Amino acid sequence: MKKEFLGLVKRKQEVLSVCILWTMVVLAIGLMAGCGTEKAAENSSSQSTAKTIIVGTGNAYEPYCYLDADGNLVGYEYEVLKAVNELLPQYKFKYQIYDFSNVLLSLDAGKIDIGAHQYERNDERERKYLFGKESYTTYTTYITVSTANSSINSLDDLQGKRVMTSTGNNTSYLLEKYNASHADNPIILVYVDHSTDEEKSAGLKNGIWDATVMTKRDTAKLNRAFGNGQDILKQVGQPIATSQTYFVFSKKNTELQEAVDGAIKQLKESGRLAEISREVLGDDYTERE
Amino acid sequence: MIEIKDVQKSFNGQSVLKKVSLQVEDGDVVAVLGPSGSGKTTFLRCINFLEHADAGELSIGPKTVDLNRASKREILAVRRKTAFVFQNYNLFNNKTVLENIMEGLVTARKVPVKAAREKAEESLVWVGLKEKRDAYPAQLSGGQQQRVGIARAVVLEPEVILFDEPTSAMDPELVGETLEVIRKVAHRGITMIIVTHEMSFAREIANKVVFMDGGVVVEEGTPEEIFGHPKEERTKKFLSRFINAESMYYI
Amino acid sequence: MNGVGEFFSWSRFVDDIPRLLPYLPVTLGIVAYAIILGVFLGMVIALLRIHGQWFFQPFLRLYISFMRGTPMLVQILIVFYGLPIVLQALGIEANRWDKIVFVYIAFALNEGAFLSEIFRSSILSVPTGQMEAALSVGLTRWQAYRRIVLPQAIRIALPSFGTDFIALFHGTSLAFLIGVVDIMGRAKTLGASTKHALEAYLFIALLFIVASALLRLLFHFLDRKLSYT
Amino acid sequence: MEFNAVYFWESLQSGLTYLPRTMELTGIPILCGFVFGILFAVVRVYKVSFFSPLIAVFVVIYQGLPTVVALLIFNLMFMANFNAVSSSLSLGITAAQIDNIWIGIVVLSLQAICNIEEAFRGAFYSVDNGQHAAALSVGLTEVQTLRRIILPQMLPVALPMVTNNIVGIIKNSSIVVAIGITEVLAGASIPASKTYSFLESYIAAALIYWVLTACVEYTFRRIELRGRKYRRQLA
Repeated sequence: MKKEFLGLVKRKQEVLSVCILWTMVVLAIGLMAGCGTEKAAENSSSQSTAKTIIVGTGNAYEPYCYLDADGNLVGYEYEVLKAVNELLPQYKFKYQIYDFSNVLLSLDAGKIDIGAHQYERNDERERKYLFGKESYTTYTTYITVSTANSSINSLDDLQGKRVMTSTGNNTSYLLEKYNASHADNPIILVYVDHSTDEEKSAGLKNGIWDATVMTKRDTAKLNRAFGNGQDILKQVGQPIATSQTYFVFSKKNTELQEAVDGAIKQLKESGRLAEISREVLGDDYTERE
Repeated sequence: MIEIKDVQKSFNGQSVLKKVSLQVEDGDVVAVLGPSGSGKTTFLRCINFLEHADAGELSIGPKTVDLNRASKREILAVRRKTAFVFQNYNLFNNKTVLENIMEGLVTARKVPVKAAREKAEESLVWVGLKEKRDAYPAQLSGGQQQRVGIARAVVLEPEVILFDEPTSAMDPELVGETLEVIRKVAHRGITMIIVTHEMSFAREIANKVVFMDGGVVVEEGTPEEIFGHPKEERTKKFLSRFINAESMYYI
Repeated sequence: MNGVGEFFSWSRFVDDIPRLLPYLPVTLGIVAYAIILGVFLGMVIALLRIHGQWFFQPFLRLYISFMRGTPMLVQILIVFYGLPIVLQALGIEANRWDKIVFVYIAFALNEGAFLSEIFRSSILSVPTGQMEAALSVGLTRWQAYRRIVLPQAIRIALPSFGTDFIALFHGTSLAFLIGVVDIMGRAKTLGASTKHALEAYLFIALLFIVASALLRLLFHFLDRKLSYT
Repeated sequence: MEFNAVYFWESLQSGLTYLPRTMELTGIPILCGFVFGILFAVVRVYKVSFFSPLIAVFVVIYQGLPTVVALLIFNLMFMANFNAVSSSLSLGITAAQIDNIWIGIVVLSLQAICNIEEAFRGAFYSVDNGQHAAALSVGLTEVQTLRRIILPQMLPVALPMVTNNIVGIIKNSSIVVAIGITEVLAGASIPASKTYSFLESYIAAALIYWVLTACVEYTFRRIELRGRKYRRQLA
């Protein structure tokens, strides 16, 4: 018995080392395959003449780009791009989700072909990226404060106050520009890159931040979720920015940009874009607010 | 026949072995004596390439290797013809007694596991540790560990077994059982080179005694010659100190 | 208006569980890749550190020092954006690889550095007599390593390896910061779609606490089981 | 995408201006860690009833919690509940008056306390039992024994682990970007929000952390060597 056992132990050691070896081989192959899939997909689709386009979008910005209860990517950006892709059979859109601060960076790095995360134009961005010519949403932002706050009514009232924003977004850009010309008493910008909606509403309600800047529909969303039937946030003053959002491309990719623009134009003319907006966002935000 | 010629070795510029040579006939039991620091352990380790000699030659049978410029294959070949018994036993801590003895047979000599196990078990009976076959080294006394160490060397059936002060790390009451086993090895007619401080044991078991001091062989001869009529002054001085100490020990 | 009622409810907590658990394999995948590749890399580096030529040493030391001295988060980001540039120079187009591949690589590189130090010190703490004895019975150096020295070194490394393993497991929760949807990332996206992240975070906290405690137990058990003294 | 030295330099400068914040985020936790960590270790070694198991449970739970998760939970709890708690205790402070760096400091402090407690407890057990008995036998009190015999012997054992912990705390402090505290990492990425040169920012941040941790390791190695020399002289 004992002898058998010893033999078994020896064999077991060997079996173990063989197992380890194979696990490593399999993992290595898996890794290669993981790296290779995108390429492989590209190759096979180029045979069927549809070029794979990687779209980079966010995963936590409801209702534009987020994951539903089952973990699938859904939202306005996705629906619009799906409709665009239907009009452009020469392309096949694939989606990669990123944290907001990493989308444009990934475009820069060549990891993606289209950035879709409610991007507005500004000079700095246009210097580096190619913006679409056709907008697909209007994006009018207002100063947003707690309903209990009555002292803030305009941009100038924000001087010396704490305003929550995140790195790389257009609000930060505008407020930084404002600060550059009001260096004596600047707005205190608090950059929070990974905030959840809970943090936003709790932070504003409890005075962690005095204000932030967002669209009417985003404010309404937070009030619905956390207000228990009452409004906890309100918007004040004139719009901070009235702008449109565009898809973003890398500088040299004019061909893709023109194709997508053409498709958006078609969607606008056919009324399909407005329809998507009403379905997903609750109203038509494609032309004006 | 084993012949070691002109081994030289220095550590950090300090010469430890200065042209040491030794001839060992088949079946010889050679005892290497000498004060600590005389280079006897280093000499033994050079033979097994555990220490890299600066110069020297080693012949085992017809084959001769340069101790300084031996290739990897030559070193391995020498090691497979020799076995080593360590001062601090050096049993494989992660292996049982039986596995310790089988390791060299199975892995180095490619003996089939079944045959190796039979041989190992036989050797365990022989050193009187049959019941400890599945124990780990940490569970054994020093004397028992050294007996396993000897069994591990003997099963390899080497041309020569090198003993490096096999009993000097042991409690005194365990020395006897270990020497008994070494005696049994000697009676088997296996060639051995033993570095030891056990004078009376060396006198009893060896047919050739080498006295080393300061990195050179001072004197060599039969036990009667060295112990009975030492010629060199250094040998006399060394032996007198030891014989006195040993006889006192036996009182 | 009570703050707690507004932000925490047990029913949402329960609802979140089935939505989070399917993403646990993503987290475990990162751990698996990091550990297996890390053990391999760590072993190679440890052996190179002990036996390698002198000119390797400064590079290896620099590598280990960087991996040990900079935040994991920064390392993930640098691998994510920097590695494709390095690979491009070698003619490999890595930009379109899946995000998760970069996470695997980042964690494996980091693990490799940490494990190499653990392995190195445990290999060095195996008495030299063990190697000598193995050589004396005729084993080759490689055989001696594989059969005598490494098994003992692994045994010595086990407790530190356990601590490191738990730290790695915790570290994976950073992958969501580049948008990888592991269990942490899922909690964040759940927060976005349901407007309530607290319940999901608490569940993850609970999961990590229980898993860490189990891992500790497992390593404690292994430590006793593998003891040969 | 290529490496731009000018952007890198900008990021490095911007990151360095936030170095004091990182110092604050690591210095206070390390201080707390030493004070309470050693205290808690003593409580556990001497098995003080009630407190000892309490600390044991706390350590297991808190060490099981990844830093990010702890930060997110603490932050949310703070934002949602601080005002209610404050007014019920009539502290007269609102959440707005408290810099959120304190959330980071609290989270990291608790972690430092747990880690340093574990390191010191391990070191306590490494001191030979005979030392304790011998000290008592020559008439030292329990406190004298601890202060004059046990602590000096365990410090060299604890030091390498404590060094590791301190390096860990410095590195972990970067995770506070998850709740919007601006320190070295976030500071270094501020220029990038305009220029989108994040890679340069991250490398700049890595460099600052690297130098910082290397300094810590160097200092502690010197202390360690000195301690060892002292021990050898004694022996």
